[in-house]
This record gives sequence, C-alpha cells and structure tokens, in this order.
Amino acid sequence: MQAFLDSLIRGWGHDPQTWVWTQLIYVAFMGLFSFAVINFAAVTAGIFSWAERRVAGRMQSRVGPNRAGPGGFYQWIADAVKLLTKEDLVPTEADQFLFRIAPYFMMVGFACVFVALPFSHRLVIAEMNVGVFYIIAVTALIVVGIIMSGWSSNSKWSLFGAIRSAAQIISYEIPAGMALMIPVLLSGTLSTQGIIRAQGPWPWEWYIFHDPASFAAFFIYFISALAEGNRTPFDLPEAESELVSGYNTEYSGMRFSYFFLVEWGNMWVMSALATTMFLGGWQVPFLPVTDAADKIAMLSGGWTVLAELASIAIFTFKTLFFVFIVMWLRWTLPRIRVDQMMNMCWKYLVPVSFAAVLFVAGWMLVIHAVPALDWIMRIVLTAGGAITLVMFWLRTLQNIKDTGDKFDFTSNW
Amino acid sequence: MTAEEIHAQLAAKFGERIGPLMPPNKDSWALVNKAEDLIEIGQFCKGELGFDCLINLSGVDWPKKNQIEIVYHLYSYSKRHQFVLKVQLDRTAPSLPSLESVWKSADWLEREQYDLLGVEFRGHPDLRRIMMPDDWVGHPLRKDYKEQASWHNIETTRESPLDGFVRLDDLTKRKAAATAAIVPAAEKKEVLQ
Amino acid sequence: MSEARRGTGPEPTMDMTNKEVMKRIEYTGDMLLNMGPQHPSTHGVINFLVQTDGEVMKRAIPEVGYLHRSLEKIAEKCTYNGYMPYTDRIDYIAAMFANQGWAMAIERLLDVKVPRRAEYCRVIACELNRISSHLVAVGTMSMDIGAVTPFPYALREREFINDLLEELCGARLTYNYLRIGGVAFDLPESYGDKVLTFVDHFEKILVEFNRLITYNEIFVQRLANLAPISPELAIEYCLVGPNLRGSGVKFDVRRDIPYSIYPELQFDIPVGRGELGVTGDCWDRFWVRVAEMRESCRILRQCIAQIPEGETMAKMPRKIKVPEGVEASVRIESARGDMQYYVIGGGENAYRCKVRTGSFTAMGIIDPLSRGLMVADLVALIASLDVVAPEIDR
Amino acid sequence: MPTETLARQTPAGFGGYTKNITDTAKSFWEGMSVTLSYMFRKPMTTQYPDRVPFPVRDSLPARYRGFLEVDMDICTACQACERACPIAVINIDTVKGDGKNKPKLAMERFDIDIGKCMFCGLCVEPCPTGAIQHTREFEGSVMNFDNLTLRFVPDVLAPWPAYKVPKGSEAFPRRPLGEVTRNLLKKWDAPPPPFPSKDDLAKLDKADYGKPKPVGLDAAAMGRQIAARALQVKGDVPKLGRVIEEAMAGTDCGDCGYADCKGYSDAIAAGADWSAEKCAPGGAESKQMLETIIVTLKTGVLPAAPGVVANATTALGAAPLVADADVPAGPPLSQTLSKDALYKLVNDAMAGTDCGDCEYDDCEGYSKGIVYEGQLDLNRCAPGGEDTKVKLYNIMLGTKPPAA
Repeated sequence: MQAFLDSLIRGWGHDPQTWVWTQLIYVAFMGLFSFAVINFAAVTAGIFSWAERRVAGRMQSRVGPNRAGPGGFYQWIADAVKLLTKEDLVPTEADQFLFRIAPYFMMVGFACVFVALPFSHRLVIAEMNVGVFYIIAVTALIVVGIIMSGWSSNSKWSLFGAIRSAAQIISYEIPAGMALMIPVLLSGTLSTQGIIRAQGPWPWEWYIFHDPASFAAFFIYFISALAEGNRTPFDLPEAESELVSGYNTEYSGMRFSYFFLVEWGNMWVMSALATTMFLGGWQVPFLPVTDAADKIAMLSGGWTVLAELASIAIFTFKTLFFVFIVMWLRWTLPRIRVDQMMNMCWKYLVPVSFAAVLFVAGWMLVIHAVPALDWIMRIVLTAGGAITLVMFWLRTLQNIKDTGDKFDFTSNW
Repeated sequence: MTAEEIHAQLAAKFGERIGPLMPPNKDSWALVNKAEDLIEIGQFCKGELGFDCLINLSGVDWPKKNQIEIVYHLYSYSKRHQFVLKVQLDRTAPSLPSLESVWKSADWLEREQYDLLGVEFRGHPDLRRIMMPDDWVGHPLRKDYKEQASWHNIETTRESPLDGFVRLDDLTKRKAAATAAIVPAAEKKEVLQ
Repeated sequence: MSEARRGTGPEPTMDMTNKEVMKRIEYTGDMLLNMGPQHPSTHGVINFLVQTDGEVMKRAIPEVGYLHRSLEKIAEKCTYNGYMPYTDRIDYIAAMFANQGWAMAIERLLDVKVPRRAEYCRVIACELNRISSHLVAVGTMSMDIGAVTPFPYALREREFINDLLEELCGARLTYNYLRIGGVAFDLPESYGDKVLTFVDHFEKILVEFNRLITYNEIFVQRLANLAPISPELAIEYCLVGPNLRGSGVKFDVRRDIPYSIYPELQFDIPVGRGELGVTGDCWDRFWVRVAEMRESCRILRQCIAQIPEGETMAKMPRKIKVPEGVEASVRIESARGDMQYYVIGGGENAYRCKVRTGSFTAMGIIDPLSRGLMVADLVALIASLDVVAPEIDR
Repeated sequence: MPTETLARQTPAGFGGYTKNITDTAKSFWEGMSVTLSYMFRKPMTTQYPDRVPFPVRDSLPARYRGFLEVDMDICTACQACERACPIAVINIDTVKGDGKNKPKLAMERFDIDIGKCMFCGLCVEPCPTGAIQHTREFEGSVMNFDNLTLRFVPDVLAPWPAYKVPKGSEAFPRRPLGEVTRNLLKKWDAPPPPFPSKDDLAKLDKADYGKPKPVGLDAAAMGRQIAARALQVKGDVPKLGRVIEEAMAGTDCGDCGYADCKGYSDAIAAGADWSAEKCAPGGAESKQMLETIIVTLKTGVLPAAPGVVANATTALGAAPLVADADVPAGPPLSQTLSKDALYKLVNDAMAGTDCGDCEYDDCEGYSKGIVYEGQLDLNRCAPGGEDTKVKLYNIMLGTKPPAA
C-alpha cells in the first residue's frame, strides 16, 4: 500500500522522501482504507447473515427471509437499521465501562485481520512479510473481548460462555497455528501474497493436494478455525440450548449486533485464510503468478484490469464456497460438549498437526531427492478429491430420490 | 397372582392389621388399619410379594366421613400383578409415615399430596410444596378449599367479558325503558317492537 | 443416594421453602445456577436449581409447578363429557392419550362396551399421535444437543400428521376426539389411503432421519454412556414408557395390561440394548423413541387393513352419571408412557380424579441422576426423559 | 430383571483412536449429504397469507373447528350449547312473549366469547337443529379485546324469535357456513361496544339488578276476569264460546286444528276439547288464561286469591306453588286426573324447545315417558329450569322438588 501511495505522490511530481505532506497523506489514506475495510467487513457480515438464513431455510425445508427486496436480500439492511435503533440496555449490576467497551475489542480484533488478507493479485492493504503471524496474533484480541463481555455482564450464563470461549479459542490456536505452518514451510514465507504466489492456479498445484500431511493440515486448520469463530459444532460459548445465549446474553441493540457482525465476518476471515493458504488464493488459470514470473503484470492495458477482476472473482468464489461449507456444517451437526472439545483439541488435532509438520518436512526432503514423486502424489490426491466430490454429489442425488422427492433448486425462493 | 391371593398372603402375615379385601366392584383393594404399619407392610409387599414399583399415590378428601384417604397403587414388573392399598387418616391432622424409604417414586408423589391435600408424610427427606408457591395458603384438593382472593397483589379471579355485556344490556334496557315511559302508550308498542 | 441427601443440611421440616434450599446451596460456596423457568431447553416452564462447580454439576433440583392449572380439581367441577377438552391440556403434545385414558376410566366405571370400529378409530388416532409426539421428542432432543436441522424435519412430518388429525377431528393440537363410549367422528372418506400414503413416506424419512442425526458421531458421543439408568433404578423411580424401555425393561401397557384392540395387533416392543454405550443411557432412550415410531407405523398398517364397519359410538345416556364412591383406575400407554387415571365417581361429576403421568415421575429421577454430570449433559438428560411441563404440573 | 447388554466395545489403543476418526467422517458424510440434498428440494412451507393460491380457510378440512357461528334463523333457544360448554363462553338470555305483540319465545342475547372459547366442539353436538357450528375462520387478532365477543342477537331491544321446529322435520335450512361469523368479524377493527362508564354503573340501582321485570299483559288477572264471566254464562254454549274467544290470540291461524279461533273456543265451551295449549300464537299467556277458564268451568269455583300463580294445579287443590306451602293440600294430580289430561298438563310444563337434553327425542317424548312409561326422573328438563321442575313435582308427586 505504501508503494502505491508513494507512486501517487511521485505522480504529482514530489519526492516522497523529502515532501513535507507525505506523512499526512499516509494518515489520510490510512483512515480512508480503515473506513473501507470496516465497511467491507460490516457489509460482508450483513450479507452473510442474510445468506446464512436463506441457506438454513433451504436446508431445513423452509424458505427463509424473502420479503424485503429480491429474495429477501434487503433483510440484512432492515436488521441493521432495527439493531441500530434499538435501545442499548446495560444491566444495572453490570460493570458499566467494561460492558460498553467489550464489543469494540472484538471489532478491533476482527477488523485488523483484513489488513493482511489478500483480495486479488494487487489488492491487499498491507503486504506484510509476517502476514500469517500477524493474523494469528490479532485474532487473539477477540477472546479478550469475549471474556470482558462475559465477565462484565455479571450474569452466570455470560460467565459460562466467556470461560468456555477462552478455553476454546486459546486451545485451538495451537493446532490452527501448526496447520498454517505447513504452507509456510512449503513456500518459505510468512507473507500471504507470497504463499499464494508459491502455489499455482490448478488444483494439483494447491497446497491442499501437495501431500497427505498438508491435506490433513487443511482439515485441522478448518476445524480449528470453526472453533475459533465459535461456529457449530464448536458454538459452546453461545450454546443456545445450554447457556441461553452465552457471553452475549445481556447485550442488546447495536452492541449485540457487533458480536454477530464479528461472528459472520469471521466466516470470511477463516475462509479467505483457508483459500490463501491451501487453495491457491486468487491465482488465475493460464496466468500463473510466481516469484519468478508475474504473467498478470506482463499484460497491458484493459487486459490487466480484466485479469485483476478475474483474480478477485476467483478468490471471492473460493472464499464463498468455504463460507457456504461453514454454514452447511452449522445446520447439520450437533454441538460437542466442553470436555469433548478439549479432548478433540489436545488428543487429536494437536498431535496430528505436529505429526503433519514433521511429515511435510520429511516429504520435502524426499521430493527434493525424487521430484517425480511430488507430481505423482499431487495427481493422486487431486484425483482422489475429485472422485470423493463426485461420489458425494451422487449420494446427495440418491437422497432426493430415496424419499420420493424431485430435484428442484429454483422454485419457491 | 390375583388380588385374592395377594390379600391372602398379606392377611396371613399381618392378620388383623390389614383389612378385608373390599368387594371387587372395579378395583379390589385392602385397607391398612393403622398408618404406622405402612412401612412394614410396604417392605413386605416389595420384598415378598414382588411389588417393585409404586405406580400411583393419590389422596382423597372425604369431609362427610371426616377422613382423608391415601391410596397406593402397587405394581410388580417382575410378576406382572397389581394391588391397591388404602389408609384412612383423620382429616383434621392427617399424618402418616413416608414410604420414600421403600419406593423412591414415593418421593415426588408424596410431595404432591402434601401440597395439594395437606397430608404430612413423616420422615420424608424433602417435604416441600411442589405445585403451589411456598407462601400459598390452603390445600387446593380439599373439598372445602376456598381460593385466596389475591396472591402478592395478583388477583385470582378475572371478570368475564360476558358480564360486561350483561351490564351493558341492562343499562341500554333501562335507558330504553326510561324513554318509553315518557312517550305515549300508543307509541310504546312501536318502541317495543 | 437418599442417605447422602439427608446428610446435607438440616432435617426437613413442614415449612421448608425453596429459598431455604437455594440458601443451602449457596452456603456450600458452589455456584447456584437458576436454569429456568425461562430457558430454551427446559421444554416448558420448569426451573432447575443447579449447584455447579464450574462446568461440572453437583446437583440439579427440579422445581415445578409453574404450569399448575388444577386440572384434577377442575375434574371435580365438570361433567364427565365436559372434562374431555381439559384432558387435552394435560399433555398437549399427545392429547389423544389423555383423552383415551379419561374415556376408558369412565367407561370402566359404567361398564360400557365400546364398538369395535370406535376402538379402531381410537387406535389409529392414538398411534398417529404417538408418532407426532415422538417426532417432537426426538426433534427437540437433537435441538438441545445443538443440531437444529433435525427439528424442522421432524416438525415437517408432524405437520402431515396434524393435517391427518385435523381432517379426522377438526383440531391440530387439542383434539377432543374421543367421547365416553366411542369417538366423536367416524373416519372421513378414503382416510385409510391417506394414512397409508403418509406411513409409506414416513418410513423413508425415518431412515433419512437416522442417517442425519441418530448415528451422527457427535450425537452419539454426547449421549452414549450419559446418565445411564439401570432397570432396577428405573422401576424404583417409576419411570414409564420409552424411558423405562430405554433402560431395557420390556414392558408396554399395550401388551402387558392389554386394552382396546392392542391384543389383536402385531407389534414389537423396542427396548434399549446399550448398542452404542451402556444400557439405559440417553442415546438408548432416544433410539427407543425412533424405533417406536416404526412400530406405530406397523400398527397403523394393520388397523387400516382390519378396521370393521359399524357404529362408532356406544349407546350412552345424554347425561352421564356415576354412582358416588365407585372407583376405577385405568392405565394406558401414552407417548410419554404409562398414564394412570384414578377416578372416583360422584354423580354428575367425578369425586376425585388423579392423573399420574409419566413426566411427573420422570422428574423425580433428575436430581439423583444429575450428580457429576456437566451442565450441557443436564440439557441432554432432560430432553432424553422427554418431559412436558403441563404433564408434570397438570 | 434379565436385560440384554450389547455394550459397544471401543477397541483400545490406536485402533480405537482411528475408529473414532473414521466413524466421525462416515457419519458426517451421511448427514451432510442429507442436508445438502434439501438445498435442491422444494421447501415444504407455505408463505402465509399472501403467497397462497387461495384463502387458507378453503384448504381446511370440513371438520375444522374454527370460530363458532350460530344461524339464528334456526336456533330454537333450547340453550343446550350453553349447558354443554365446560367453560361458560356462551351466554343466552331468553324472554317469553305473549305471542301477539311479541313472539312466544325469543332471545335477547346470544353471546359467544371467542377469546375464551377453547374450540372443543362440545356445544355443536347437542344442538337439535345444527344452528351452532364451527366455521373455518380462525384469524382472531383484534384491535380491542372486547370485540372478541360475538353477538348473534344484534339488538337487545329487538329479541330474536326462537325457531319452532316443525314436527317430523329431519333437515333444517341453514345459511352458508361462515357467512354470519365473517360479517361479525368485519367489525373487529371497529371501536369496541360502548361499555358503561363508572359513573353509569354507579347510577345503576345495584339492588334491583338481576330481578325479573314484569313485561307484557297480566295473564293471570285477565284469565280470572274472563273465567268469572264464563262462569256466569256457563251452560249457554254460544255465549260461553264468545267469552272464551277473548282469551285466544285472535290470529285465526288454524294452528289449533279448528278453522278459526271461534271454532276452538266453541269446542271448549261445548266440552269437546279440554286442552289449553293449542293456541300457538297466543303462547304461554293464552294457555294460562285458558287453563284458568277450563279449571273454573270444571270445578265451578273461581281460583283463589290473586298473587298465587293461576294455573291448573293450584285451582285443583294440589300444593300451591308459593314457597311457604310445605305440605301438599291433597293428593297429587297424577292420582286424580286421567292419563291423557295428565299428559297434557305435563307436556305444558315442559320448556317446549325439543332440545333433547332429557334423552328423549322431544318434549312430548319426555312427557309420555313420565305419564305412560313410569319415568321417575323429573329433573331432566334443563331449558325449563326450576320453573318446570316445580310444576312437574307438583303434578306428579304433589311435593316441592328436593333441594339441590
């Protein structure tokens, strides 16, 4: 981003090193970008709230919100307006200051992640060389917000939720971090853009299909991300049937909506990160971008813009696909118990993630010696993945047939 | 076992302390003469006769006889037979030993009868009101029970809207009658029609 | 167990109140959690005083009575026919059984023989109602465990049954279908075909339901081995119906104390076998309900095939009178298990009517079972016992 | 208690560890394919109320129990529904007229409190004509709670005449179901009916409230007057006939079986007909007057002092219907009159609504049961209430009815 601003200043005929207003320009643009990022996050979260309800409706043989706007799309705007105008209740027994400030902690922890998340070939707010490390670090702020909200509410349900959440998020950061270390290991960089550049546009070039350990690492990361985002089956902190609403029981109005903004926005974060780390990010087919050669940069004129848009579209598509899977999981699975959640983390995910890192390190030595093995493994895994998907689709169609229903995606939206 | 056989065994063991088998018009039952014997009889029923479950415990208020009757419905899952025992208590101060130590299901059933009929079960580990609020006055299933007018400023009765309509009709009629009295008799007929 | 209970705190007295129980918990230094009366998973208005040490519960004391509407007292004021709609309210999820219990109790008092077609109508209506009640039970149970989707699926099937029952008797929830001496309406035209169509469809859905939730690994992990009730304990606490059968006791009032036309019908009694854990755990109770729905489908098929022509109402006097002091007790197999009506006649209205319901006795076992469970397990335990608040309080 | 235990043995060690993982994967595969398949099916729910092809009430089955509706045109005012209702949501007030200016039996009020109704359908079953029915209307949100009371008699001051069931009729013409209630429901968003204010209520004389108010002509006094004149001209049949004609309604309806009113009074004067109840338009009042006349003619003595209800039983020396007469003055009518005369008296005592509450088909059936078949239960006429009970006990047993 700084480079972009510098080029702007140069375009105006100044030298950024010596120009007096440089720092001011930087601040102004930072503000502008923060505004854009927060709005992007809010709007995405809003749209996801609509999408989740539509997906849930369809999966539960219902319709879902469909009154406001085409397909009920304006529902999220209506909800936002409603939440904005609702009374902001603060319980008398609550710790007034902490209660009020807690949602902002969550917002900060959530919005800061977007700084390092790539959107396309060029569109990234800050291309940090420690991007992955930064993301893992700032997400931890969310847990602070949750604990503050739970403690300050002075409600037993909130406290339960907060303590559960603390245990959960902190535990699951270990397998998540270890799983993310595998792309880092393979690409040799902590920069998110660098990791995407190290992969290719085709599935067999993605890190998910690189070797069995990275395949497992993808799932470990995905499960851990679900847990960190308080999504089912790990929605213990806000378990409705057990804890009423968990840490946000006492909240209402806008402050309440921050919690849900973070929850839904987090779906973008976890999916975008999965896409970046394991699924080749924004890489456009036939236009691979590597450290050695940037095919998109070599284009000229309108083709550059088109390629840029294509990379945005591809990245968004992959991310939304995972967002859908997250929703789909939520509306399928039951919730696990708090001890099982801990068991799963420490008995299954942590050992497996450590083993995966070791395996990948070993595998890198092997393919360094025998490069053909690398390609065989990638092709086999990709083919396996494709076959699984096809089988799954056939099974789904079979389900429809089994109960005597018809395939009907379009009606009654 | 049939009810007669069960009663014969009970009578053989307890003799005079258990009443005769009452005419089996619908369900035959036997009376336990003294409430103090209940635990002993209960243990015998559970142990020797195989009545492993107390399926029902109900209390009946008989103001005419000045009695409160506690009815025990016993069932045996192992032998698949059933029997009914009754105890008759003084209505003014009904009190009998708790069978909670014999059948655990008596716990809640006895609490219910304590609450609704005001029967004291001596030795019950947790004899509290179960349905009604702690500070409720009276026992609702007594035949002479009168509901308290209000509880914590909550009225226990509500006016039916139909009563409101009765008043409304009455008022309209009176007004009409007043008007009819003023007008001459010839027009009165028209008004009535 | 009761020894331990007597050991905590002072001896109980006649005027001990709930507040004192709460204080007693607070004195121990543990957290006192008031679960309910408004809580998403208490299935109605029930309160649990939960004594917890972190996530682990030491004890959960059920406090009921929030829905107490003196239905037993009302029976003493109503005519026999006039009490029928009230029995709907005893258990609004399975109203047909409460109807049947009341009707059978009065028929027993009067020695009325119900026409065979009416008996078939009753059984068809009751078994449809049993399926719909179990659908709510398994649906809410999976929702309490956190899986939301099985619930709408279950309710969707329940809607079909509601439609069928609505066509039969005009109401979807509080049916008031049975009358003393028969049923209010004969089956509508081509009703049998509609029931058969539904049953065919439902059996497929049941397979799908099992694939979705019953054998889901998280679900199994949550429920298997959780709060097992041994057969002895179940009988001791007078658990009935699916809860009793979940503990492995093969007892069903329909078979063991036969009534209506059940002796003529072929059906199995599913019992919990500890397939995925210990016999009598929460998963077994869930599974027994799923299996019972299949058995109800079998019964429905037989009833539709066998139903005779004829009257649906015995010759009954317009005003029913029962001599005073005559008593009868009737047990029927409700969806929540053995429901007993103990009625003493008293002229034009009952002198005393005691309804012993399955939910009421099931609540008694929650306290001893809850020790050492987690807060999340309490929710599963309550759901697995399938208690319905109005049936507890009446 | 033999129980079969097939506890699943989770393999210990690494086998159990992997088995958990594979089980999880398998069950997720199954479950997720089920939920995904529902993405591609048509949702089951209906969009209520604006995206349904036709009104929801038309899709409801015929037996649906919605709001109650009364077709007042065929309502016999028998109040069987009011008695059947377990929670007293139906309120019917009847008023008896003279049959000339006012109908014999009319309803001042027929209110149903839909807000309290539990839609059990028990009121529909005893209705002799099918006047009260459940409709398929069910949307009950109102602006004002009081509007939830449906009033089927629109004006208290214009009582609605009760329907008299023609003998032997099987079917009754009924308005299309739902029409009446729908019209009443339209007023639900209107302002509530004017309730008496507190000032109005204070003005009401509370003590006077609820007492029956004298309406119509004084049949007893008029009957005695006519009877006195009839006694004077006893023996002169044409004159006597003219005097008796004054007691008739004068509509010449022919309901009595004679050509006109004169024919009926001549028959009485000639001693050919001793029935007092044949004048349908004249109703209760004509009957009462005729009873007085007939009794006077038969006994030759004018009935006792005014104030005592003038009817056959008092005149014939049975227990007078005043409250202070504890001991009957003579043998009951059932021992003195012939069966046919007794039957007529008994039948007159009935409410005449043919409600069937007595478990006979109609009032005549019950009367026949009492007189000819030895039916001993005299408490069965629910619409007639205490009045009928007193009369029946007087006629049959010569005593007062036992206290409830």
